[in-house]
Amino acid sequence: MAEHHDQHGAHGAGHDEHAGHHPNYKKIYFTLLGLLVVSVVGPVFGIVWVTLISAFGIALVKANLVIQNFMHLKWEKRIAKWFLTASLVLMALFVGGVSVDVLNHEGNNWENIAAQAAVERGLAAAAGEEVVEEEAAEPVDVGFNAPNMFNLVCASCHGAAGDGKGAAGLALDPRPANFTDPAFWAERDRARIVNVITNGGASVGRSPLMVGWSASFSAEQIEQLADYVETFRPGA
Amino acid sequence: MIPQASTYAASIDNVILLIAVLVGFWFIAAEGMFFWLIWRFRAKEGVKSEYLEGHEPHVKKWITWPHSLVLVCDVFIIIGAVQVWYNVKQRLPDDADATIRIIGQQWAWTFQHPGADNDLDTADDIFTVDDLHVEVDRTYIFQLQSRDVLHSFSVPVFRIKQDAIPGRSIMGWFEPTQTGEYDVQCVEICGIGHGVMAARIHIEDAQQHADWIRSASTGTAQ
Amino acid sequence: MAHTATAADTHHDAHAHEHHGPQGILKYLWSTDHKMIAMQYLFTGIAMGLIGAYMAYVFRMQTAFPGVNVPGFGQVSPGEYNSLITNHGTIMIFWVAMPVLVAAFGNFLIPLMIGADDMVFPRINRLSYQVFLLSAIVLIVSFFVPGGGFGGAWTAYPPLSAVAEYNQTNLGSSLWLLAVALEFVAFLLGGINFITTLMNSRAPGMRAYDIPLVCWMIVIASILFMLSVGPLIAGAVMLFFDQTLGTGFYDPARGGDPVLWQHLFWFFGHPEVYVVLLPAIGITIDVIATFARKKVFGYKLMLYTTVATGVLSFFVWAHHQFIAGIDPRMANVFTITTLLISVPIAELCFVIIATLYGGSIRLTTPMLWALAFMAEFLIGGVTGIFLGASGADIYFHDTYFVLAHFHYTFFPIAIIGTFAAFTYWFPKMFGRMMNDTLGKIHFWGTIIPFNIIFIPLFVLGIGGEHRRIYNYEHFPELAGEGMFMLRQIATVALLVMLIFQVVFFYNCYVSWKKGEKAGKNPWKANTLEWTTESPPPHGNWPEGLPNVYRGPYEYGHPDRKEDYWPQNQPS
Amino acid sequence: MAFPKPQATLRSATGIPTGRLAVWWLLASEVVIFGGVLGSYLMHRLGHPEWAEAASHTNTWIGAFNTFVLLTSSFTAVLAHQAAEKGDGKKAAGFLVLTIGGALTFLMVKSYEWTVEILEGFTITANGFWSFYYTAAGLHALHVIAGAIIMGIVAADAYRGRELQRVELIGIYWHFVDVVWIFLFPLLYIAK
Repeated sequence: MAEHHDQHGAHGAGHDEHAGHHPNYKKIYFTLLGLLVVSVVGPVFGIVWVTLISAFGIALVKANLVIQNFMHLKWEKRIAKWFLTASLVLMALFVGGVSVDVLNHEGNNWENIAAQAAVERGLAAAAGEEVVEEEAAEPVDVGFNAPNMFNLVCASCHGAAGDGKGAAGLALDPRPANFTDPAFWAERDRARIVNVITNGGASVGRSPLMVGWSASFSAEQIEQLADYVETFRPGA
Repeated sequence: MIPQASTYAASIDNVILLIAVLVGFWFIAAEGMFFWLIWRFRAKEGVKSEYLEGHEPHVKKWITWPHSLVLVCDVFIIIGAVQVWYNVKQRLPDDADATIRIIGQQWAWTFQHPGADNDLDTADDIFTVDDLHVEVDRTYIFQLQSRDVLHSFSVPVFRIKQDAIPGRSIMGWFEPTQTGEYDVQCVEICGIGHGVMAARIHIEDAQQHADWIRSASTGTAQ
Repeated sequence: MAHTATAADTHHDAHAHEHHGPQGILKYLWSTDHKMIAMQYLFTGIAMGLIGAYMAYVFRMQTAFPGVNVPGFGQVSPGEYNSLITNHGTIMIFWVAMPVLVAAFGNFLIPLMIGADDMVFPRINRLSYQVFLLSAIVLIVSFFVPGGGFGGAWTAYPPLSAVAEYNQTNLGSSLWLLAVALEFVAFLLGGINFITTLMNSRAPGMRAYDIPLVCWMIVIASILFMLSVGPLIAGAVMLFFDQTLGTGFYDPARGGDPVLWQHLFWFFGHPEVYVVLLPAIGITIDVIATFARKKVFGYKLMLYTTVATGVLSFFVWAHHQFIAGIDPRMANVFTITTLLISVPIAELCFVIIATLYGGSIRLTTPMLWALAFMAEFLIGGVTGIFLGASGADIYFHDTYFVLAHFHYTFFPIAIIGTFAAFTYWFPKMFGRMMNDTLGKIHFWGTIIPFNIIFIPLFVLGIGGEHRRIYNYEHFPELAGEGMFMLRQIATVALLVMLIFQVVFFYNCYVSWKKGEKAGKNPWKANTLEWTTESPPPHGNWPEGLPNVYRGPYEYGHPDRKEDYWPQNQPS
Repeated sequence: MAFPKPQATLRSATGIPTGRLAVWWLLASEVVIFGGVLGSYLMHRLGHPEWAEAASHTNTWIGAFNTFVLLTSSFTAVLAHQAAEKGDGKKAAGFLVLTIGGALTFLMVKSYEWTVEILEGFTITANGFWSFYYTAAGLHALHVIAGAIIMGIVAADAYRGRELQRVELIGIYWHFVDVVWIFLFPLLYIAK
């Protein structure tokens, strides 16, 4: 059996070739502690570039000391260095490719309104200013008005006349509710209308296509919508 | 193919055609060679296969030459694709006639038209759901936004398509070249109602468009 | 050197079952033999494949005949439709293509082909399968929780996937994500095993260029997987926190960014294509070399090209996001890298085609599958150019054209490649030959319907029809008569293809029971797995592990009377 | 009864022992996992100057003390490796137990720190910075816990003079956990 007997076990070939190269671990340990002190003290000066060097420059030095001496990468075969380097290079590639979209808040023909607003809000709060509830997070403020909102959002399925004959609703099964139908009102009360607008059709065993709107509208606004829906009630 | 209804639809179709010709050539050449070799070198009694490393220069050229030619074809495709891309996505026309805002939400499109004064975000803006009205031969810039999840605004006859991302405002442009009424689709899956998130685009001539603005402003539209 | 296990492991000792260990089915579940683990992966993969095929059947019926009461399922609601397409994609990629091509054949072939008695870490190997099995169970459970299975497409773009109010599958989406994450862990464990085994445990005399290409390909695929999946695991943790704890990593209103997930996903997602493609190409080239009795045309060329493909595959990810909201300037960079990757891929195809030159081609069933892989994959390859070129992608993005392109790459990879490998190595796995006639019936019964399914979908895509839409009635132009007909043709072809799979399972059963005894080397092939018994016993070569004297593809050597020359023959 | 190692495990065509090769690959995959979290954090942090305010609520002294603890445990881990190389399993086990002590100290300090922060209202949902803070540090803490458990198993074996090569392997892993913290410390604590 032609096995590579010399190359296994605790003291295999991989070790033998760097036997005798062991660094003075104690010295490296105390160097690391010294560097730690420097990195903690660095920000005391309050100068940005000193902090950057003392924090990240020293982190690199420390990591390098640990990797080379404690992990013995200095004496490892080249192949291990290659694939560890490859993984780091890939991360640099990833950050490089993604930062154009994620780090920046505006670019060619686009801007990240929500992020810009979040930055402004946050900086204002940090400066101790009154936090103004920004409307910018909402893409457009068309003002709330129950009939308008019904026409904007609900009418595509329920129809502007509330008859369940909106363009998108024509092909749905089950059909969108017809608010002009007396049978519809026979078994429903206001609490149920509010509940369905808030939590969606699935919450009462009806079509899940009717989603809950609690994320978009306040309870007060949903009440107004329910009021508007009740205006379709025959004889109302 | 479906009709070309925007100024850049033809250029996008031309890139597709360019690619079709180039890769079609390679496809036919490769498949032809492939089946010919299978037929030519089918097992015959008493004939032993040839012993070829594939690294000899006189045979290796059968790989290296096609391979260089593929690279040349790639260069043509890159040039064609990037030109069109620049025109459609990267630049915005300086002299746009109007700006509209398109807002996606589960599962409807809201279109904010500039209205009679042709300025967005004024009191006479016209909001419609699932019906976009534009005038033929005018250049439009659109601002694409989303209220909840990702949507994608696609007008197949224009060949335009752009995702809407919540929190962002993404700009694009188009210029319709023929009147008619066409499909607008959401093409990024956006939940249960993705399949019903359809809208219509109405491309009107100047007279019809003015009529529509007038009727919509007085509240009789839709 | 003391071969000692930890106390916790001695319970499940490989030899213990001979005396007091687990009996019956547990004997198979607790085995550490690489061949047994390969079988576990293979059969789990096939079972999941049947589930995925069933899903395809249900939603294709719905698209072709909207509102029909699908036999075996019933009415398909829009939510169910989304859930079916999502899980069909997820299952076919993560629970069929990867376990079968990478894990099953990697486990079966790597030790046998490099002359080792097992994987280097048999117990980690077993753990890998068990985690994988757990992930499959979690995924299946996710279909049946309240609210149903996750329906946000296999790409799971937030905020749809992150917020329960939007996707309405609160539990389903969390379980889906958990299953995918567990599956990644399983393949990380398996991948480390494959890579280390190939790097360290080759038979004496086997140089880097004596390793069969399929082993190289599986290992390069594992390396790609390991180096690309990390960001997605990190992203999945963040998405999971968004779903369960309510953090805002992907919520724009709270400083997060949905586009980040797209990058995290596709940074993995594109190399993932090559993770499953490379093993299939490796299988194809090995099968073609054997049945063309031909040395691979340019072994080193092929190997370097594969490495180049692997490296380039990390530079192209954003071509999936051209119109998904990335900065348009970046699209130019990614168009260039994407079209550049066509060069090495074209070269791989040229090498396979050139290998046929001067051969003595025998059209056995495995050879038919391997040739079909090449012929069909070319279609998938050339249609990819349309999508990689940014200008053309504006139109084709998210249409049926993408879907057809994607299936013209993945079907050859996951199905045709698997059948090529399965029929080729069946004699080694079970010790008996498969029935060639039944094999050919099954071959034609799969290949012809396959083309009839997906060529109409190309046409639909060119016509502007978009995927993931459960009912076209809302789109007057796109729901035209011709379009409907094309969808129906595709669905009928799918039914025909599914019916023909019965032939395959029948053939497997009959051949396994009554097939002709295979002997050690029925195909007269060179690689090491054909030098031991069929099926190989535990330890693979009871009489001692082989030594290697030459490369794996020495067919038709002029100095020899026979046209093959096994790797382990001294001269 | 011992688990019989296959001969495959004992071969070493690369010259790197199999176990160590596997650990290097494991670390390569860990680098990309942490790279994904830290890369995402870095991009958000640079794009959101307002997070500096949130970051100023972290306690640099606790972070520095934990860095000190991890550096020290790395030191004892490498001493354990040195002892194992000399074949002294008992001494190696002793150093490993010290390393586990370091891990436990780290975790106790961490849980104290988190308790204080959560009580002050800085939960994982408080804002983007805190989400990343808990996710990155939590992922790291998971690695500390896993490392401590495996180290216990390795130490028990080493004490009986078995599987001494594993002392080096767990050591390499432990140094990696240390290196991750060396970067987390300035990213989460110092940069304000």
